[in-house]
Order: sequence, then structure tokens, then C-alpha cells
Amino acid sequence: MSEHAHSSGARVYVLTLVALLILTGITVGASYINFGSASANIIIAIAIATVKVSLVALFFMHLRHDNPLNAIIFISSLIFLGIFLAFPLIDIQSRDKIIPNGLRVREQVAAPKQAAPAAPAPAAPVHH
Amino acid sequence: MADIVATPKSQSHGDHYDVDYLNDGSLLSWLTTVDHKKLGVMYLWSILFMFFLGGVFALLVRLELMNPGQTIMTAEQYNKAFTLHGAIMVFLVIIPSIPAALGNFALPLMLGAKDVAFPRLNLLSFWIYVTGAIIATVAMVTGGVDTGWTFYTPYSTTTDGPVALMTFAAFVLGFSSILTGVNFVATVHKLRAPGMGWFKMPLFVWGIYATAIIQVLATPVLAITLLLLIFERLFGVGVFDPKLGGDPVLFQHFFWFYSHPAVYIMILPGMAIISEVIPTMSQKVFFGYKATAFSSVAIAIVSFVVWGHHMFTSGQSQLAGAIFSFLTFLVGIPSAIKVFNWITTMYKGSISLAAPMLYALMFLILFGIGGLTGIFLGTMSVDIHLHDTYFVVAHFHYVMMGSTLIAFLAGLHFWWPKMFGRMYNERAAQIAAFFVFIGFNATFLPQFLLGSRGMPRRYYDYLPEFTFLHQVSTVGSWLLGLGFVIMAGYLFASLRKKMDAPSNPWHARTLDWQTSSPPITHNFHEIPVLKQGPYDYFKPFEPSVEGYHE
Amino acid sequence: MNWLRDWMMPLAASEHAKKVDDLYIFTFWLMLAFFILIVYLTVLFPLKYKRKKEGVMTINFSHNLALELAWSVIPLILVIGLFFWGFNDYVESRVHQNDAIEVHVTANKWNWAFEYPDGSRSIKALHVPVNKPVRLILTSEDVLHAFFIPALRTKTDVIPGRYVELPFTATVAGKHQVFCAEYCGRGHSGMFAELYVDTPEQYETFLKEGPEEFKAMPLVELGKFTYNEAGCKSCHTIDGTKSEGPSFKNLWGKSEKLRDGSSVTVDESYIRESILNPTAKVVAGYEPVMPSFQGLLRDRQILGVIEYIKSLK
Amino acid sequence: MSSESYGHAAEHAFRQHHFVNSEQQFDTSKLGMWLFLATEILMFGGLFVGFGLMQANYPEAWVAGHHHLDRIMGSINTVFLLCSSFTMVMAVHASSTNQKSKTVLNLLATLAFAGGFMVIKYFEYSHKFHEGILPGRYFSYAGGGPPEQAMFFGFYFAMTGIHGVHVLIGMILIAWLTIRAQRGEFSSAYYTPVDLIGLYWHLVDLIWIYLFPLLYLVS
Ligand code: HEA
Ligand code: HEA
Ligand code: HEC
Ligand code: CUA
Ligand SMILES: [Cu+2]
Repeated sequence: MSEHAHSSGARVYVLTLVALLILTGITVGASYINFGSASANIIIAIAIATVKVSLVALFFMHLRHDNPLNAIIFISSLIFLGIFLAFPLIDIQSRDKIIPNGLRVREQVAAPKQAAPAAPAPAAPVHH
Repeated sequence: MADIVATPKSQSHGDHYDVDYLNDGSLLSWLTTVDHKKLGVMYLWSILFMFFLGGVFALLVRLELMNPGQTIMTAEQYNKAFTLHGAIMVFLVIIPSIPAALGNFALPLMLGAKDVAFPRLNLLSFWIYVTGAIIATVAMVTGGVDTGWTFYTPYSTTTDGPVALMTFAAFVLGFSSILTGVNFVATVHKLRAPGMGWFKMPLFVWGIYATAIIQVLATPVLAITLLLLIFERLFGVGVFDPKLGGDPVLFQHFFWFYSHPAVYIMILPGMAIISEVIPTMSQKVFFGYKATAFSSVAIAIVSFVVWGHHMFTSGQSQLAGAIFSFLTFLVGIPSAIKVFNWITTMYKGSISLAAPMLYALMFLILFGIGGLTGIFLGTMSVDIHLHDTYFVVAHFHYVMMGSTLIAFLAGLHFWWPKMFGRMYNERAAQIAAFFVFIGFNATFLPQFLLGSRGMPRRYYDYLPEFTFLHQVSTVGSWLLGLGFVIMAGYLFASLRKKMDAPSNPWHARTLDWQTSSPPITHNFHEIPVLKQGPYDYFKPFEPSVEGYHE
Repeated sequence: MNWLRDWMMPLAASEHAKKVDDLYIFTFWLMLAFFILIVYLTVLFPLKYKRKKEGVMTINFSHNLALELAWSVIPLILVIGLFFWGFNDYVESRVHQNDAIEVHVTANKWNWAFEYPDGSRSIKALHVPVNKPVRLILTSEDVLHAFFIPALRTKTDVIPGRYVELPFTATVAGKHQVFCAEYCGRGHSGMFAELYVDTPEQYETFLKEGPEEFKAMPLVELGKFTYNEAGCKSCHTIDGTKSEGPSFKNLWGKSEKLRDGSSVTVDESYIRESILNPTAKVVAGYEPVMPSFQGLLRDRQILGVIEYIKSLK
Repeated sequence: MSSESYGHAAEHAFRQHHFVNSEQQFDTSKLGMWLFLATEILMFGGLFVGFGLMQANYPEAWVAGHHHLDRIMGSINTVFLLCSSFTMVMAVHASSTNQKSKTVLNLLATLAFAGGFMVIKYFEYSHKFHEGILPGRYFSYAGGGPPEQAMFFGFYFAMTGIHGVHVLIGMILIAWLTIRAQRGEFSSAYYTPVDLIGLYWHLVDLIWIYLFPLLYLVS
């Protein structure tokens, strides 16, 4: 149909595959190592996955040479996914914090069923 | 694409090349047709039928609210009635109404294309729509659903009834909407007539294009939300159920991530029709074309970041609420640009007050009310009071019924001659329009007052002090119904006479009017080459299709 | 503009409510101005430029930067103003004093139960002292509900598994309506409560012995009141039809078959037990879903219910 | 690109009447496919969002849950899918350069890798069913741990299940491609179906690339 299908030859594909396999090895290896905190490990795993995804998209899916419109579609779907993640995250992370002494939404702390003292010290937010 | 070669008349499609599409092929062949015009017409009839059904539920709801206490049904029946009313109107009527029915019909014609990009996909999406409608009907007759159209958890995961089935119906309908969106984006990008740059496109196309973007990007999230809900009911996974450690507010985030952009899936095509009707009926160049085109896209994008305004009281954080409130207001700006551009377009025009224009003017007023009351709701402290009261009910009927459906009616009357080749009775149309306008306002204007005075929504019973306003509203709904009965009467009547519509009754300049009424199967004898912008009413008409005559 | 406020809004029973009204009325005028402008032009242009002759050419008026900027920038400034105003009032309304009286509110289908700092409780009637900051701590036992007090212009969703707080200071003594504003099923439209804003003395007596009205009422009437307000109504009818629970009509003196096969005569002590410990004796053909009203009904109310049931012959 | 260069027989056989030339048709189909992929991304994305937010709430349950998953099997499956992606792109390449037998071979290899993936998934699933590791209220694992594991496995089964359905659909499509390729229906002038299904297949791979570390490698 057009040149782009021919331009990345078999060699590029093989190299891409090798890179992907190596990265997979690294991810699995990294999962045995403790990088200090759980989130550090997750971030590393996600970062490697993102590199892999970019490789697949650029070379296997030809985005590198394709009509930029297709890349725009791909990227905007990721951006909107980011929006979708970001706002609920903002909500959940800040449910307790914005106004000092404000509406405090406590997670399931044992409710004082019996008489509550008139002014309890604001309970620290309990996040599991 | 300078190298486009016109297909000679004699090639491939010889025999049925000149037949108008309505009479091309047997009745049965309609069921498997890939012709965008036939699909548009089939969508139209299905949607009108569903609108009738949703309208019947609406009238029942209003009748129950005629008096406090039980009037004609029990609380359970009432809850099912408004749920089905809302769900039908949203998923089966208003979301497909303009894009799938009128858009399918008019979009390729306006682009000078022979069909949409993926005709078979178009057929598939129609049948998916029908399947969804059938599943929804099954859910209705096997007990009905009482969750409200919003399906909030944990009520929806614990109540009885075929909730999973109803949810599945909405899920299926979502796919129909997605496929339509995919099809339209590709069509607009790839099938424009030679000479039609982006800024030579009719504004209807811009509006549908912006809508299609939302359909593609937002609807999948509805699909997964509903799937999770079904999962939750079947397996008790607990993502949204606090008893199992889940978060019901998260469900609301999921739901509104789709359903707020969905309200712009509803209004953008409506605005798109108005952007077509006003310059045509005023014979005036569109004022602020580019601003209007961009504002459609701006609304589409901003619509993704305001969903939290439905959740100010739901227990989301204040920070999130503040961000959402602020962004909500920003949507007002592109809307303002549109409203004032429409109005200015009429300035020093040559204005005809035929039915499509009457509905367009009605739209301006009703969208004014609907949109401006949205501003009250976007204001945090005020919304805390108004949330889940009849103020909200009134707001969204002004924008959905009063704006989108009125725009749909404008479009229906506008393209009716093109679709069916017949003119309807103009006098009867004006009478119907009168009843619709009076009836609509009588129904929903009192609801603002009800709401601000504290009447909560989804109430089957109410305090005596609200009786009078509710009664006005109920009587209004009958006037509204009367308007629709008259409309059904003269539209059906027009179908029974012989074809008499000229190819261009409104003296429009877009390509859809430069083919016969009704159009031939392949839309145009030759591929049109654009000679003039869509609204160049300040200079003599130069048809883009060879051999065109009115 | 008080007439407008009175026409559109319910009585304002707190400072915050007055602020909300101010903003509402201000927005109303502002939006009305835009609306009048729109209507004026939408009616004027079609009349003035009505088509007189077919096929005329019109002017080429397609841009005007000044106009377009005007109608983008002016609304923008206005809405930013509205945002800050609304946000500010909202934040203020949710900040609470540390000396607030804390009342725990538990919602279930379709009832509101309140528990006061001293451990006393009430159902469907919330008593607070006037001009004292109050903090409600709300949770739900089943689905979402919303606590909506129109007179205070405030509401919040009540969420199962979480505690939500709603601070307010009521300034107008008297009785105000409370609605459930989040759809919760069959009884949603009857899930009311009354907010009694008491003078300090009234509040004291309320805490001691229940509301004064109770003492003044004859027993049967108090029983009827309790039946209607404490939630019995949502499960028991008085016309003989079966609902969630047995009807109260002709109940008195009847011999009830129980689940375990035995039977019992409906008398004072059985009714009292049914209210305080409903699962002890479950009537045949019903599920044991009735909640206990232990601590929720004052003694005189139980006596009233008994008298009331007696009267339903 | 001028339409003349496509003046051969293939041009007429595959071009639908509403397209001007086959290049337009090819580009349009591809655009349509990318739009469809965008919807897939957002659909799966919803699951990822829910998964991530709940992980933040119940990290212990997530860690406990992932101990029931076999890293080795997950890794093998990752390798399978990556290889299948590679053979798929080779098939696209071969079909676009008129190499019929290479096309067929690569498609078959893709099918084989995909089959291997499903077989391993089958073993993983049946092992879990056996242990009572089921989603939600059916979770009846005897070995204890935080109760929210039931939710973790709700996600696990939803995500891998929907992904598995995609793999199955992909396999059916690839089988269909293989038959058509064997019949010699594809050539440098027309290989759109191979290209589009290829894109779909890569997306299935992309999703797994994220699923694998998120499900199997939390620690
Ligand atoms: C077609 C559908 C549609 C449209 C177009 C809109 C448009 C808008 N909506 Fe509406 N809305 C709904 C459908 C729609 N809505 C539905 C269905 C619900 C309820 C769902 C449910 O709970 O069941 C809802 C609920 C809803 C809420 C939640 C209320 C609540 O539950 O508490 C809010 C809050 O912010 C809101 C705001 C807005 C705003 C700011 C706009 C704006 O887009 C409006 C912009 C337009 C204008 C502003 C008018 C034109 C501009 C001018 C004339 C210039 C002058 C303007 C200014 C100075 C600002 N809407
Ligand atoms: C597109 C959307 C749409 C439309 C058009 C309507 C139209 C109407 N709606 Fe509704 N409505 C909703 C969407 C819509 N609604 C939603 C989403 C809800 C919320 C549900 C929820 O809370 O979950 C709601 C809720 C809702 C309520 C609140 C219920 C409650 O909270 O308790 C009420 C009450 O008055 C109401 C009334 C009406 C009325 C009188 C009409 C009228 O305008 C109807 C007029 C139509 C007719 C009378 C039909 C007549 C037709 C014919 C006679 C045939 C014509 C045939 C041809 C032309 C071929 N609607
Ligand atoms: C949630 C529903 C519900 C509510 C609210 C409720 N009940 Fe009941 N009630 C039942 C059911 C079900 C039964 C029958 C099963 C049983 O005996 O426990 C019952 C039984 C009874 C009985 C015994 C009836 C008989 O036929 O023997 C009495 C007396 C009674 N309720 C009084 C009350 C009073 C007084 C109230 C309010 C203060 C009340 N109930 C509120 C559900 C309810
Ligand atoms: Cu409780 Cu509605
Ligand atoms: Cu919204």
C-alpha cells in the first residue's frame, strides 16, 4: 500500500523482540529485589512495562512511520485514561485534608456508639 | 486529494443508479441494507417509538404526582416508572437520536460522500441498538428495575429485579454508540468531498465530529462500569460495596466519567442542528464560524473534567469538589460563544419562520434557561441545597427535552422533505410547536420553584405544600403530549401524499440539498467538488454538484 | 428583595442559609439579565428581519473580534466570581467549632435514628438547641441516604461504612423538615425526620424526659404519633392488609401463631416484648426483620402504642 | 500517491464503492481500527483504575493475593505473547511483500503461541478453582489471609478473563486470516485484514504487558 509497511524490515522486528524479552527478564528479576517500599517496586515495574509498550506501539504497530493521526488517537486515549485515574485519586487522597477541622470523613473507625465526649480530638485519618 | 476521478455513470451500479433510495429494493432488503440513509430512517422510527414509550412513562409519573399520597400507583411501581422513563429516554432515545438518526442520514450527504466510512459497521451498530432495546424490554416486562437511571451502588447491587439484565442492555447500547462514533470520526476525516477543507465543513459536521470523539473516548468506561456492576451482583466482588470493603463513591466517579460527557453527547448534536438551521433559515453567513467550530471541540474536551459536579454532596473531598466546580463553569464559556453567535447570525438576515426555525428559536430560549440554571448548580454552596431536588430535574429537562429534543425536532422538520420527499402541513406544524412550547414550560418551569423550596426528586409522595405546583406541572405534561399527538398526525399524513418536496426547499447551500429529494441510492451522480463555503449567502449560489437545479 | 427570597426559598433558619440565599438571588438576577438579553434578541431579530422577498442576498457579517471577546470574557469573569463566592460559603459551612454538640445519626431503610451526647436517643426527630453549633456524625446501615434540611440549606449523603460529618448552627427556633434526598427504594419518599430547634430549656427537658408534647398527649394519640413517626408505619398497616409485618388491625387479644409452632395471646407484655426484643417471638409467615426499639422509644410511647393497638378494633 | 498505481485487478476486487481509491480505503480502515483500539484502552483502563485505587486501600490483601499467582507461569505467558506479537508483525510484513507461505507460517506460529498462552491460563484457572480461589462471595480458600483477597481475585478474574476473551477472539480472527492467506487472497495490493488484526493482536499484548507486573509481581 505505502512504503511504511516495508521500511521497518524483519531486522528491526527481531531487535524489538529481543529488547522486549530482555526487559521482561529485568522486570521479573526486579520483582525479587526490594527497592525500599512497595510503591517503589510498583513504579519500577510500571516504568519498564511502559518502555515495553512503547516499543510494541512504535515498531510492531508501526506508529513510528504511520499517519500521525493514529498516534494522536493512541496518545489521547492514554491521556483521557490519565484523567480518569487522576481525579478519583485526588478525591481519595484528599478526603481528609483540605480544610483543617473540616468535614472529616473517617474510614471505618470504631464509632463511639455510646456517649461521645463533647469535643473529641479530631481522630487521625485512618488509611489502610 | 487532487487526483479524484469521478466514477462514470455507467460503471458498476448501472441499473439502480437513478432510483431514489426509499424505493430502491424490497421492504425486506431494508433489514440488511448498508445504505446510511435507510439506516438513518430505521433509527428514526425506532427512536420515535422509544420516545413514545418513554413519554408514556413520563405521563404516568406526572399523573402519580398529581396529588400527594397514592394516586394511580404504588411506591414500587412509581420507582420503576421513573427509572424506566429515565433509562429509556437517555440510552434509547436521546443519545442515539441526533447522531444515529439524523446524523446517519445527513452527514455523508453533507460531506458529499456516498456513504459513511464503514457501512457494514453501521448496519451492525443498528442491530446492536435493536438488540439492546429488546434486552431492555425483556428487563421491563420481567419485573422492571427500580434503581434510577444512575444505578447507584449499593442500592443497585442489593435490590431485587433484573438489574443485571437492564445494565446489560445499557452495556449493549453503549457499543452501538461506540461504533457509530468510530464510524463518524473516520468518515469526517477521510470522506470529505474534494475542496472541502476542515473550515469548509458545515457546522453540523463539526458538532457530530465532536460528539463522536466523546462517544469513542467515554462510552467504553460506561461499558466497564456496567460490567463491574454486573460482576458485583453476580459474584459479590465488593469494589463498590462498603460491606465488602469497597467504595460507593468510586462507583459514582465511574458512572459520571461517562455520564457527564454523555450529556454533551446529547447537546452537541443539538447545537449542531441549530448551527445549520439558523443560517439557512436566515439566509445569512454564519457569524463566528471558526469560534463555533472550535467551541464544539472545546466543550467535548472540557466535558471530561467536570463530572464531579454531580457529587458535591456525595462525600468526595472538598478539593476535588472545588476543582470540579471551577471546571464546570468553564463549560459555560464555549456555550456562551455559541449562543451569541447564533443570535448574531440572525442579525440583518432574511428570516423565514417556518417550523424548523420556530424550533430553533425555541431552542435558544429553552437552552438559555437550561444552561443558565446549570450555573446555579455548578456553584458549590447553592448546589448543596439544590442537589437531588426538582431544581435539578427541571434543569436537565430544559437541556435534554427543551434543548436537545427540540433541536431534534428542528432537524426532523428541516430534513423531513429530504428524507421522505414530502412537505408536511406548515400550519399544523406551527400549532403543534405552540403546544409543545407552552406545555413544556408549564411542565418544567414550576419544578424550579419546587426544587428551590426543597422538594426532593424521586419522590412518589410529597408534602401538601407542594401540591399546586405539581398540579400545574402535570397539566403541562398533557399539553405537551397534545403537541406531540398533533405532530404525529401531520407527519404521518404527509407520508401518505405523493412526493412533492423540491430538492432544496430552504434554499440551503450545503451539499445535502444539492441532490434530489429523496436522494438517489448513491447520493450524487458525480462526486461533488466544493465551489462555495457552506453559508456564503452573501453571494450568488454556485452549486457544487453538476446539473443541480432546485 | 425579601419577597423574592420568600417566594423561592423556604424559611432560612441559619446564617449559612441566608448566605446561600444571597448568592442564589444574586445569581438569579445575573442569569435573568442574560436570559432577558437572549429572549429580547431572539424575538426582535426574527420580527425585524422577517423575510419579505425570496432570493435576496444578505450582508457578509462574519467576524467581529470586539464582540466575540466581549461575550467570552465577560461571562468568564462573572463565573470565576461566582465560583469563589460559592466555594467560600461552602467551606465556611463545613468548618465547625470544637465545642459543637455531637449527635450521631444512623440511617437505615427508611428511618433516621439519633443518639445524643448523653446517650439518650430519638427516632425521626432531631432535637438541637438554638444558636449552638451542632455536629452531626452520620452513617448508614444499608444503602446511600442523604440528610437534607432545606431550612438550613444543607445536605450530605449518608454512606454505609463511613462516617460523614455535617456541622450547622440553627438560629431560628421551631420545627423544620428533614428529607432523605438520596434515592433509597420504596420508602424513600417517606423517610422524613423533624428537626426541632429548641430553646435551651426545651432542650434540657427533651434530654431528660423526651419532648414536652409527649406528656401533653393522651396515650392513644401518642401511640398513633409514635406509629406514624417512629417507623412502624413502614412495616405495619392499620387497615388489615399484610405488609412487611402483620397489620395492627384487630391484633389486640388475638392468638398469634408463632414460627416455632406455639402460639401466644397478644397482650401488653407481648407487645412490649415485640417492640423491645422482636426476635424473641416471631410470628409465623414473617421474617424476623423488625429492628429492636430498645432505647429508642420512651416508656410512655410504648404504653401509647399498646393503647393505640387496642383502639384498632 | 496517485491512484493510477493501483490500477490492477486487486484494486477493483476489494474497493468498496464509496471510496475513491484503495489507499483511501486502507487509511480509513486503519483509522477506524485505531479508534477502536482507543476504546479498548479506555475500557481496560477502567479496570486498571479500579484495581489501582483498591490496591491503595488494601495493600496487604493485594500482596497476599499475588502470592497465589505463579510468577513462572506468568513469565512464560508473557514470553508467549511477546513472541506471538513478533510472529504477527512478521506475518503482516510477509503478506505485504507477497510472501504467501511465510505469511501462513507466521500466522500459524502466532496461533500456536496464543494457544500456549490459553493452555497455561487454563491450568492456572483450574488450579485456583480447585483451591477455592474464586471471585467475591465464592472465595473459599482455606489458607486464610485478609478478607479483601476476595476482591483482589474479583479483579484478577475480571481482568484476565476479559483479556482471555480477547485472546480467544484474536485466535478466531487469526485462524480466519490463515485460511484466507492460504487461499492467496492477500498481496502487496491488499493485506488490510492482516494489518488490522495485527494491530488488534498487538493491543492484546500491550494490555498483558501491564497486567503481568500488576497482578503477578506486586510485592
Ligand atoms: C443535554 C444535557 C445537559 C447539558 C447540556 C447540561 C449542561 C450543564 N449542566 Fe447539567 N445536567 C444534565 C444534563 C445536562 N446538563 C443532567 C441529565 C443532569 C442530572 C443527572 C441526574 O442526576 O440524573 C445534570 C445535572 C447537573 C449538575 C448536578 C446537579 C446536582 O445533581 O446537584 C450540575 C452541577 O454543576 C450541572 C451543571 C451544568 C452546567 C454548568 C452546564 C453547562 O454546560 C451549561 C452551559 C450553558 C450556558 C451557561 C448558557 C449559555 C450561556 C450564556 C447565555 C452566556 C452567559 C453565561 C454566563 C454568565 C455563565 N448539571
Ligand atoms: C431525553 C430525556 C428526557 C425526556 C425527553 C423527558 C421527558 C419528560 N420527563 Fe423526564 N426524566 C429524564 C429524562 C427525560 N425526560 C431523566 C433522565 C430522569 C431522571 C430519572 C431518574 O431519576 O432516574 C427524568 C425524570 C423525570 C421526572 C422526575 C421523577 C422523579 O424524580 O420522581 C419527571 C417528573 O415530572 C419527568 C417528567 C417528564 C415529562 C413530563 C416529560 C415530557 O417531556 C414527555 C413528553 C412526551 C410525551 C408526552 C410522549 C408523547 C408522544 C406521542 C403522543 C407520540 C408522538 C409520536 C411521533 C412523533 C411519531 N421526568
Ligand atoms: C422493618 C420492619 C418493621 C418495623 C419498622 C416495625 N416492625 Fe413490628 N414487626 C415486623 C415484622 C416482620 C413482624 C413479624 C415478625 C415478628 O414477630 O418479629 C413484626 C411484629 C410486630 C408485633 C407483633 C405482631 C403480631 O402479629 O404478633 C408488634 C406488636 C410490632 N411488630 C410492633 C411494632 C411497633 C410498635 C413498631 C414501631 C415502633 C414496629 N413494630 C416497627 C416488622 C417491623
Ligand atoms: Cu433514604 Cu432516600
Ligand atoms: Cu454533568
